[in-house]
Amino acid sequence: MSAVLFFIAAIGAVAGAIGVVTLRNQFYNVLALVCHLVALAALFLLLRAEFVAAAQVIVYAGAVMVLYLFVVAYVGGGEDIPARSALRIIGPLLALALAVELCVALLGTALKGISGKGAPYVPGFGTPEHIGKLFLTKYLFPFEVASLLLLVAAIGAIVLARRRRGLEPDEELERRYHPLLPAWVGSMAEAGGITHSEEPPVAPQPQEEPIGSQH
Amino acid sequence: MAATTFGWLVLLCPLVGTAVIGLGYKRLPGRSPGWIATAAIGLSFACAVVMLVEILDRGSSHRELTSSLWSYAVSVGVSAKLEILVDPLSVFMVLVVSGVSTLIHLYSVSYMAGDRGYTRFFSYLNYFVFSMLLLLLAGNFLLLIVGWAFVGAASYLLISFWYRRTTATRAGIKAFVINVVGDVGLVLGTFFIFTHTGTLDFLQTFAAAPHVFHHDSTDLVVGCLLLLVGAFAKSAQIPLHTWLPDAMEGPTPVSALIHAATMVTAGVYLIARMHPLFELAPTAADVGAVGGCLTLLIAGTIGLAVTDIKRVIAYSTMSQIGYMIMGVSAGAYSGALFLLMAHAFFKALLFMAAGSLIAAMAGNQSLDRMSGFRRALPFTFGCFVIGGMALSGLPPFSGWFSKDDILAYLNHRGGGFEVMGIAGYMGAILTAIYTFRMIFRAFFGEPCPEAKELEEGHIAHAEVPTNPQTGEVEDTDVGFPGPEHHIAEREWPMKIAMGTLALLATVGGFLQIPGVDDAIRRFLAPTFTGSALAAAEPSNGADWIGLVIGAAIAVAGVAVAYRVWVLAPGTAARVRERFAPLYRLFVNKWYFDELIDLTIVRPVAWFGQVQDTVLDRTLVVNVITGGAVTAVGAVSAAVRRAQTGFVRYYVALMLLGISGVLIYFLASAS
Amino acid sequence: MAIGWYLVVSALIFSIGAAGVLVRRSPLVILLCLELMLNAANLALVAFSRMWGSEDGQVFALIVMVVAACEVTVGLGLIVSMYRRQLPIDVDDLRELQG
Amino acid sequence: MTLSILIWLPLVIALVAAALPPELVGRATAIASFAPLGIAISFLARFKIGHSGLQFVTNRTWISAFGIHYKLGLDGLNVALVVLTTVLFTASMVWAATRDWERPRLFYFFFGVAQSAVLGAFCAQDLFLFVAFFDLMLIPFYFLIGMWGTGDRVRATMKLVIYTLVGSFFMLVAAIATAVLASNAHGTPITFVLSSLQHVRLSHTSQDWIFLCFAFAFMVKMPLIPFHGWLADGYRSMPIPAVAVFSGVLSKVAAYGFLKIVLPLFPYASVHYQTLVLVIALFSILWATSLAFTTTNARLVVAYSSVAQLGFITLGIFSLRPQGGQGALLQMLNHGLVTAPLFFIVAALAARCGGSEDIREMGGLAFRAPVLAALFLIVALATLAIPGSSNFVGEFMILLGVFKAKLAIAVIAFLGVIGAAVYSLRVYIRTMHNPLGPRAQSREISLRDGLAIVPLVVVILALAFYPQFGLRRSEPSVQATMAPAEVQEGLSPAGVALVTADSPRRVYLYPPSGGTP
Repeated sequence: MSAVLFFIAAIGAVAGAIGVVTLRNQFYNVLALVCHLVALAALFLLLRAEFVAAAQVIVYAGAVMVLYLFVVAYVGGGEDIPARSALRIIGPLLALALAVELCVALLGTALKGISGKGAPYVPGFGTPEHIGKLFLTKYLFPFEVASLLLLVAAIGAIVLARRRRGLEPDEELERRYHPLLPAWVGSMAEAGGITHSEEPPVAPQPQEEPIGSQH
Repeated sequence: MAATTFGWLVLLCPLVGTAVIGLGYKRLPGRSPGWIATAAIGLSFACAVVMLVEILDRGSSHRELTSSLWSYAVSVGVSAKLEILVDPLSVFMVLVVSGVSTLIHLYSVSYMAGDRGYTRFFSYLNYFVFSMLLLLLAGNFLLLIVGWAFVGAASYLLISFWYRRTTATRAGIKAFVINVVGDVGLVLGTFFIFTHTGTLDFLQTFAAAPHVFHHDSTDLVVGCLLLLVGAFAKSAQIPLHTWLPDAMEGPTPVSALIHAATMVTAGVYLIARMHPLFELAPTAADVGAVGGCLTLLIAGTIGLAVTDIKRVIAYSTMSQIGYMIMGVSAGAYSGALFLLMAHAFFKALLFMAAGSLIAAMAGNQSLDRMSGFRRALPFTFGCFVIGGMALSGLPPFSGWFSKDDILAYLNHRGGGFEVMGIAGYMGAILTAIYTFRMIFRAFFGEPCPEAKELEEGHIAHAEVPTNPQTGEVEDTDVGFPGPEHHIAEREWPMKIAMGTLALLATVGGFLQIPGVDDAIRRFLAPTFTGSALAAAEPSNGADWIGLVIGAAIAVAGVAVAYRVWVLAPGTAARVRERFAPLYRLFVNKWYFDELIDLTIVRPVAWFGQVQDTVLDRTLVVNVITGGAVTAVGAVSAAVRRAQTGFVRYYVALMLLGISGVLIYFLASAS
Repeated sequence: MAIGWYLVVSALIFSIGAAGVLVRRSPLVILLCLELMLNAANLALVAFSRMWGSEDGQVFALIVMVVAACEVTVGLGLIVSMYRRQLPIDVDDLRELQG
Repeated sequence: MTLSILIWLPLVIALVAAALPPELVGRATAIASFAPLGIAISFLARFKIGHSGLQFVTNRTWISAFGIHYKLGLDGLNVALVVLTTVLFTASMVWAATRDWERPRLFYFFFGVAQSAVLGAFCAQDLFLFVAFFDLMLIPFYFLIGMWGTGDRVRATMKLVIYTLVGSFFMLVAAIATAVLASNAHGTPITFVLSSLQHVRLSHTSQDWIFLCFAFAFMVKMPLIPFHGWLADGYRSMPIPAVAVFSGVLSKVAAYGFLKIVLPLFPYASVHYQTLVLVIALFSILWATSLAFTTTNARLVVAYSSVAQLGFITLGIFSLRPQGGQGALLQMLNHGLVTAPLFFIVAALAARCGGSEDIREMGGLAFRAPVLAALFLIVALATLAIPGSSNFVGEFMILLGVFKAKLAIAVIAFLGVIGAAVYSLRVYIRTMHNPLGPRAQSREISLRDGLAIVPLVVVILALAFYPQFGLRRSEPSVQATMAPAEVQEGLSPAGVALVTADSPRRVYLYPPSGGTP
């Protein structure tokens, strides 16, 4: 039974992951990820990690993914054209090599624990009660740090995303710096005593329309 | 108070004088710096006299006194205190130096008036006297070297006193560098001696020397030869003499004080002071004597040819010091020191008179331009003649008694030293000839325009002041001999100074007349007790024979000069043509300057150029360092190019790395 | 099921995520792929936690989730602000950090 | 009052001053910089003479796993150098404070860092701590050249960075190797404390290569001649107060390192490579001297004269004789006191010649500037080590030491003494004397220059009267630091107290020739 469940969940998770990577439409990407997360939660349950599974579904699949969807909607979930560079071929190959290597390592290992089903089940393992105790005793400090981190991230996101004048190109700033210094001043190239024969690379000019709103 | 206390006071007076004049340069009005300086040196002389009295009060075996103030450098086996040694030799020298210095200061009060650097001049001059006295009173090698270098520095400062003249600055640096060569010789010589005796103190060194050195042991000879390098550089002996003629760029009182009466005789003092060492190393002493002998002859021949009056006197100084060095190296200590004293008197006098003459010529020093000043400058003429007669060794002047004392000793000592004695007599005739050549050319004959003008009551002044050496127009702002000229006839301080010296040059010789009295030898005896050479004095009879020969030679020299320059004025030109190569050799100063230029100055300069441009700038700075910088720059540029800015590219690299590491572990595990 | 299989699944998901980071150009999708990789790590952590019978690994996984949430927040904030500044939302065009 | 206060005070001052308005920073820092000076002098006053051991020790464990201690202390070797450091930094601060600088807060901050680092390097009694401070003190100078320099400053910074970093790298390797090999060889726990390392001797081969690493680092820093490629550009570009302390103090850290670390720790290698180092030092003296009288840039003349002086100092140290060591220490003090005012004077001269430091454009400046001329003269004479200056006593002791060790090298080194006279006077004459230069204007020294230069000249004069001041504190320490090498060389039996001033030791070049009494 658990084997069947495992395979179903594992196939779901892998399929979701492949969906994230391959689908062109960004909405579909996010949805694929949701699938993946739910399947993963099932795997967690199989591993008797109830609380983690619950957190996964509620926080991740629920809250975080909604955030993604909002942003995709805001920015415009345009078609993502894959890169035309050599990485398009090399990338999957590298990933494949990595996967093969990892599998070889895992399957070929002589570690006994891996081929077993794990430690004997203790009632209450992975329940919110146990995890909560751990967080408030042994892992109190990481817990607090994590909360602080969340706070910082939240504030950071607000600061980054808020609407303000400074976000538009600052003309006065441009005027102040650009006529004075060539673009490469202060770079390592100058320090190395290498003078540019050609024009220095120009910072990308703001385009007429952002790519994100093309469709 | 003890004699040493006055020894310290002797040093203190000029030092305070220097400080007062130097610090008060803005506030001291008119001639007051000159008077302060003169007073300081006069006080110093007074202290020296007290010191003499004190030391004479003591028994003749207790006349070597030392005193130290504080540790100068005492550490790890080196022990040098701030220490003075008061003994008859140093007292004698201090008396001569401070006495003559006082008179020259007095002379300068008037002579230098009107110069923009009046205050500076006296500050330097006092500093020089302090240094010279320090040199004389030093009780150990380190302080001796200090005094030795300080007089060199003072000499440099005063030679390039008129510092806008490039001739003066060039002469200054030349003098300084050659003197540094001498200092180095002195220091190295000290090392050779110190490593054996383990002490820097004079008296301890002399006490230890016979025990640690063999007779004529290599180290001692080398050490003494190096001391001789110091002595030769300071006393302008061949081959380290080329700076002295150039040093005549300095003001005339400086030439009188430093480059005639005092500093240049320091070499003689050094050898006398070190006589216990030199007597242990006769080879070195012989080298010194030969050097002195060569110098007195060569300098004499050059003196015959050059026409700059101050340079003639300068060569004569070299020649006279050659006598002293020869004498003191051979063991005629009292004779050499006697000549040193007499020479200080008459040579200072000659320079002062020459200064007066040059002032009357509006700064021109060439004998070719001078003539007939006899009536225009009667006092100067008188002084010059007295000085000249003393220099030539005419009886009964001081030069006669003293020089012939040395020569008699040499002839008496024998063992090859007679040759030097004969050379000395040859030098004596040269001396008489060039001395009276100066007198006859400058004071006799038809008066030149300047002399005529002076007879009418005006001192000649140049329309546009020029440097007599190069003809360059002087920078009249500062750093040139002031616009006013002062002659002895019109300035009483100059008259007093010259008069006193003329008197001393005349009667100074009576201090030591063979068979009559023996003041100098007796006074110096405590310093030279235990010296075998000092004891071997010739008999009075031999002395008198020498004196008679000397007088005859001097008279002959004067007669020759009279014949050549007064009776038959064309003779000089005829002789010049007849012996043209010899004349060229003499007038070019035996090509010593050219030789040094060719062997040392040019190669060093050439190497410096090559090194600067080719080796250092090209090879080290550009190729090696620049190469390193370029290489680092190139590598950093390559690394920089790897930073494409593509995020995905970095990820790929990372993955590649992870895969690589994994493969490595897998491979090594299987 | 043996723990090893969970780990294999984790390895596969990780590799897929890595491949996604390599080929996709939209920063948004790249963030999604990063999530995949983090989740793969989480799966491995939980599996090991099961293997040892210790809940420490689960705690670790939870902390990773927190970090992932933070990362998403900041990352999305950046994307929004890029959009506001009318910058191209394409990692290939955003390469001002080149040497 | 501990040494830590002295060391960190400059940094604290710089940080506090950075909070002030920019126009006040300079003056505040300059005034506050008298505090470290006062503290250093109080240490000097309380220093007990006649002891070779450490005084005022601070000893805390810093990184216990590697046996690294935060250990500070004063002994005869560094006490005078610490005072010199504070004196020169104060003078430089005073000089700088009377001028305007861009970004003054940062400027004075870097000076504070530099001073703290130099003081730390001098006081450190732990090898690792020394290396840390040694590297730290270079960092501010990269910025001081790079941000406030003149001319081709980027390239100059680059050269300085490359040279010193390579040197530092070798030193770091050598320092770690010293501690590790020492603990391996004797099975003791690893430690970097110098006094502990002194008791363990490394094998001859390890000593050899570690010695070379240290020597390379120190020789680059000084610099000695084949390693001086950064010098010309670096010194020419540095702002004047920076170059004054760089040449006055930082180069001394390297020489001090030889004396404090290399000789006691690697006596075998010191003796083994003695001739090599002596020859390098000699070569530097001659090469730098020759360059100094060829170059026409006044600042470079001073720079090359520093190289020659450091050559002399190295000669003294590697004579491996106490006389040489004493002379070297005294000369470090003297040279620092001389070179800083020289750079200030060069700046003053350049200000009178339209900003050019080329001596061909100078000349005749003494005219309306007798005080400046007199100050320059005193300093120039001290530079050429005229007998009567304290510099001469230093040089005398150095050459005496070398004379006892290697006669021929001492004799050749005297050429450097003669050369010093030539280049010092050449610069003096070409600037102060001779006809007035084309763009030269003779002006008397300004008060702000005088504030920095005059006190230093007064110190030079005072030392000239009493050079013993620089010798008396260091004697036991120098003997102690030279002792291992001397034992190695077989000059003195191990453990026997060495010469004291009362019992001059006679070292015979040849067997004593005279009949001994």
